Amino acid sequence: MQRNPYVNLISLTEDDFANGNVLFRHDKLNAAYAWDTGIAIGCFLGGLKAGIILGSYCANCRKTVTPPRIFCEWCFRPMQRFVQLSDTGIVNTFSICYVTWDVKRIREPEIPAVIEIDGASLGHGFLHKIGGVSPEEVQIGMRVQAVWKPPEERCGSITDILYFRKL
Amino acid sequence: MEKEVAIVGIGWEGFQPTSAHYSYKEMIYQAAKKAYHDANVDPRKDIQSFVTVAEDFIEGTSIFDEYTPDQLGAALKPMHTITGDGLHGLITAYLMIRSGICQIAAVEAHSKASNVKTLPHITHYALDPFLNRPFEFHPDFIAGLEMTRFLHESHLTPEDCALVVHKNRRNALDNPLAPYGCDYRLSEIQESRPVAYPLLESHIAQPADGAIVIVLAKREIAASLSSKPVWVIGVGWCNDAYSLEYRDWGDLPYVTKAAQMAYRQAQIQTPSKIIDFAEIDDLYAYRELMSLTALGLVPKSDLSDAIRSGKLYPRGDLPVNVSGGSLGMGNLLEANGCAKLIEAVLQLRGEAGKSQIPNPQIGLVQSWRGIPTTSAAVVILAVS
Amino acid sequence: MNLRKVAVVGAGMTQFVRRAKETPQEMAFKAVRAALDSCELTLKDIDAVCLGTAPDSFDGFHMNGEILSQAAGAFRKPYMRSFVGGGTGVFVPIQGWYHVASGLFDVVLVVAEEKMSSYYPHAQAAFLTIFDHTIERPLKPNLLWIFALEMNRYMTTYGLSKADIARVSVLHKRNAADHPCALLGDATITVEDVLQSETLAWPVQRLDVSPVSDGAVALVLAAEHVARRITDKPVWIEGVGWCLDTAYWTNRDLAYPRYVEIAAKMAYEMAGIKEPRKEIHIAEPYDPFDYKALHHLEGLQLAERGKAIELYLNGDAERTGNLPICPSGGLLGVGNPISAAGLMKVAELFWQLRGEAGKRQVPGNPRRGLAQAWGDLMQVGTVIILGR
Amino acid sequence: MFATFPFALETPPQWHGELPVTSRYTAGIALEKFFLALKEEGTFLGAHCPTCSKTYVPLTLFCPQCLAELQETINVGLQGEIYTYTILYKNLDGSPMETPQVVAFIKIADGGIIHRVAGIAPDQVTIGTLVAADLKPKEERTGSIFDIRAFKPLV
Repeated sequence: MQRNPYVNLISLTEDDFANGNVLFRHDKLNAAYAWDTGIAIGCFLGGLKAGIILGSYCANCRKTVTPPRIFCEWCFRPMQRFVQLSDTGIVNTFSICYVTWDVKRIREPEIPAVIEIDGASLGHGFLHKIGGVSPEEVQIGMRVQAVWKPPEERCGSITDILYFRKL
Repeated sequence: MEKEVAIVGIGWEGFQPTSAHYSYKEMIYQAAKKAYHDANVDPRKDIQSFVTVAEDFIEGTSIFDEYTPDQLGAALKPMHTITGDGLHGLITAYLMIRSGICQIAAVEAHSKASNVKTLPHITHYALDPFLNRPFEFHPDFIAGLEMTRFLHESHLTPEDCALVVHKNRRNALDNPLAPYGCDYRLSEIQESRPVAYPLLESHIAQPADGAIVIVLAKREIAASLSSKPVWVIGVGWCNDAYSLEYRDWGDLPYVTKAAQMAYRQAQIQTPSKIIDFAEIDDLYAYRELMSLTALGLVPKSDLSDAIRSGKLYPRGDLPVNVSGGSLGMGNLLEANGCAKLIEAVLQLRGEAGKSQIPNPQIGLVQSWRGIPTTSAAVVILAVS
Repeated sequence: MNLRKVAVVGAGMTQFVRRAKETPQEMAFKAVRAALDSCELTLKDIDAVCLGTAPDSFDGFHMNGEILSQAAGAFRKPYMRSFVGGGTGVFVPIQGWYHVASGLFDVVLVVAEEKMSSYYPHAQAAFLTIFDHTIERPLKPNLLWIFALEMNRYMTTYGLSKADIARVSVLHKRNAADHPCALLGDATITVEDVLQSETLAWPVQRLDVSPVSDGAVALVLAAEHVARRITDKPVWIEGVGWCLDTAYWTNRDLAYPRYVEIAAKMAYEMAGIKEPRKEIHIAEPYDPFDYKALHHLEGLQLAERGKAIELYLNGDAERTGNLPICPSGGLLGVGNPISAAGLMKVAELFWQLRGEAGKRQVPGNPRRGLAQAWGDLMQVGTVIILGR
Repeated sequence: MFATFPFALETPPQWHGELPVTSRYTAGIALEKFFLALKEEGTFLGAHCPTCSKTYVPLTLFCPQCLAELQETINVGLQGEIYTYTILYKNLDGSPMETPQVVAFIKIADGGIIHRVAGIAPDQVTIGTLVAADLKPKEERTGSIFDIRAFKPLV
């Protein structure tokens, strides 16, 4: 090797910031959005407000998917129609999360899961949480059902479903 | 003249100030299916590589690349994102086809500008956090600085810039894609509010939503896909110093370099004689004049005459932004270059309707990524 | 396909550290300078620049590619930034490859940089916004969730144990002890250490995860006729492949990365490789989490589904084994400044294949190596094959 | 054909959200030195590239044109000329400014500083005017661009 290809950096500690050994500056991005929900996700949210879970059906692939879309990503044809699915399903996979996003411990662990929704084709579901059950009881393949907010509190959001409970 | 790669299909959705009926995915899907129909291809079978241009902070998503494939029919296919103008994306597809890695590629560019509520704040976050950001200036100050220096060096006046606004917004009336068409009186343009002297509000392209998809193919198959392939005969792109402190304020050396690269490839020695029409950057009206010089199309000393004589109007010797440009079609963010490219392709195919200029053979498209960048791209197109 | 031959002729990298004093620009400059010096070129010799950096939120700049252009040597040169999330680090040399292979350029700089410590107080916040803005973000998911969900599905499908998977972390962190740029090399770490580390999101524990870091890496690529003038040891880019799966990750089989398989097959076909397990001598699969290395080895067709762990259990994965895996120390050991970490793997192959990897050198004059990265919502595979 | 759902749903047209990015930037090797010199010595530092014969202000670790590491630091004083300027009427949030501000690029050696111009009526500002940085007193300086109050014409 003719030259050393590895270059050093100056490595700082938090103390360097606290003690003023380094010149630094904080800033915060002001980025606000109002994303158009469009046809498919608009209807999905409208369905949640009405207490139902929607999917969409591709006549070409003979497949029902959720969350719904107006076109099929596999055959690139328009989807045929929206379909009302059940609010039950099975746990495709899950985790037991003991920390917040910034790795602080939380007392009650959260149980995020991918829920395959009944009425959709095999393996099709969405991300949500499992609740009302002790973490040890949760298993892949477990049957679950949506626990909804009361109708008057629902606003057309994925959080109109509080969590999925064990059936 | 090289004829290695051709544009064989174009599709668009929009352009409008808002597009609330569609999500970004649905909007892009509309553009994609039209482009694939135009190119007579099935994205799932025929297209081997896909490119989207996008920036995270504009989309409001970190790693926006995640959400790019489905609406293009690109799931489980080679697809990547370029953080650049649509022309950078087009050039990427061109490079891939020339490399031999694929024969048909698709490029997508879009804008949901209406969904972004704090665009100046986001642009502000592209500035140096120690030297520039503490002032919290509206980013248009950079355009003001550039315009002042350019007018100083070129002996142009704000009225020359107002004439650009007049031309482009009037051109937009004949372009069904352009939402900002208007036959303004010059006085209306000049009486608009100052933003960053000498820059007025009327000199600035207003945001718009839209999506564009373009299909490119290798020479051997282009003719089988399209009866009117439009050849990409030259491409060039270039950056300059990024720091505001180190850049040239009165010239656009990066536009010049990008153009020279494209001219070299297209074997064009005197572009002003060869180019039949140009669709170029006009995010700020003065930039159209500045770019014309940087592109070697009009010498600095002739700019005022060019805009006043009618040379740059649709029936002039060098029609510029017949589409209405960004002033007429709207600022489509990363899709600006592709919006102009659509016009160029329609012109060369003879499908530009009321905007059609007679029998053009060679067109030039140029874009700039906007403030505060020094990033430009040039594409030269031809029909035979 | 009759493709133009492209070689890697130079490489340089910075240390990977927790918090660098240098700005992102200064870090990128240092890596580029080292890469140019390594092959005795100047910026005048460079025709174009390709840059990779992962989400703008880390460095904290809108249009981060533009910010970095000046430091990456792009002054009045053609310059583009490509972006495939975590897959970016291995994609940038692919981007460099098609720049040269197009015939438009002879010498191209490839640069990757990430300064994750600029995101303060915690870089993980950048990952909160990778999820769908309307139907996932309101659930407040964090990055650990998706890894944990995928890891659980993978473990359960194939009946793997946490103790076995921990072997990956142990080997990579031990390997990294020999890397002069490594952040978390540890020659003495054991499986017990991994299993006893804090549980973050079961089944993910702290030592299953690669560290957040700052760093930059650069390569110089050249067309054949130029490469032979620059060096007598060019390392050829024999194959490239990439593939992006659907964004609907909750509609997919998380136990197996189809997209990695498709990307790998694209690269193998280009390289003329029919039996990857025999023809690849070093593998640098992407390892931000320990199970990911296994997952990817299977997608890469270097192991049967569910069987990649055997490479670690029987010693094949060690530097002296039959298929050395992550001899660099990988992301788990060297560190994970997202895009720079991916490019570090390609730089490692360059050094290994030239016999210049020092204490990390794989014995037996390896002839061919593969590097792979992965990213987005468990969605993208990028693969490059280098050979001499 | 796509059929919409058979009964009317209240579909929210837009979903609101933010992209939270909070940053802590280090000034880095070059700018830290530049701002410390401004704070302590009350002067601007530039970096000289002997190959390109350029002196960059503010200080930089590398030459943007040739990418050489720059070792030679030059004290360039506090004076420069107005290379270009603008009168800014709009705040960052788009609202009109109460008092429009003169913002200029002050050329110093082969670089310069962007700052406010004071001590001159906006309509009197011209390109080429020689100006100098009006610094805060040393004890008030913190190593920031605001250690410069503004640039003022030389009398």
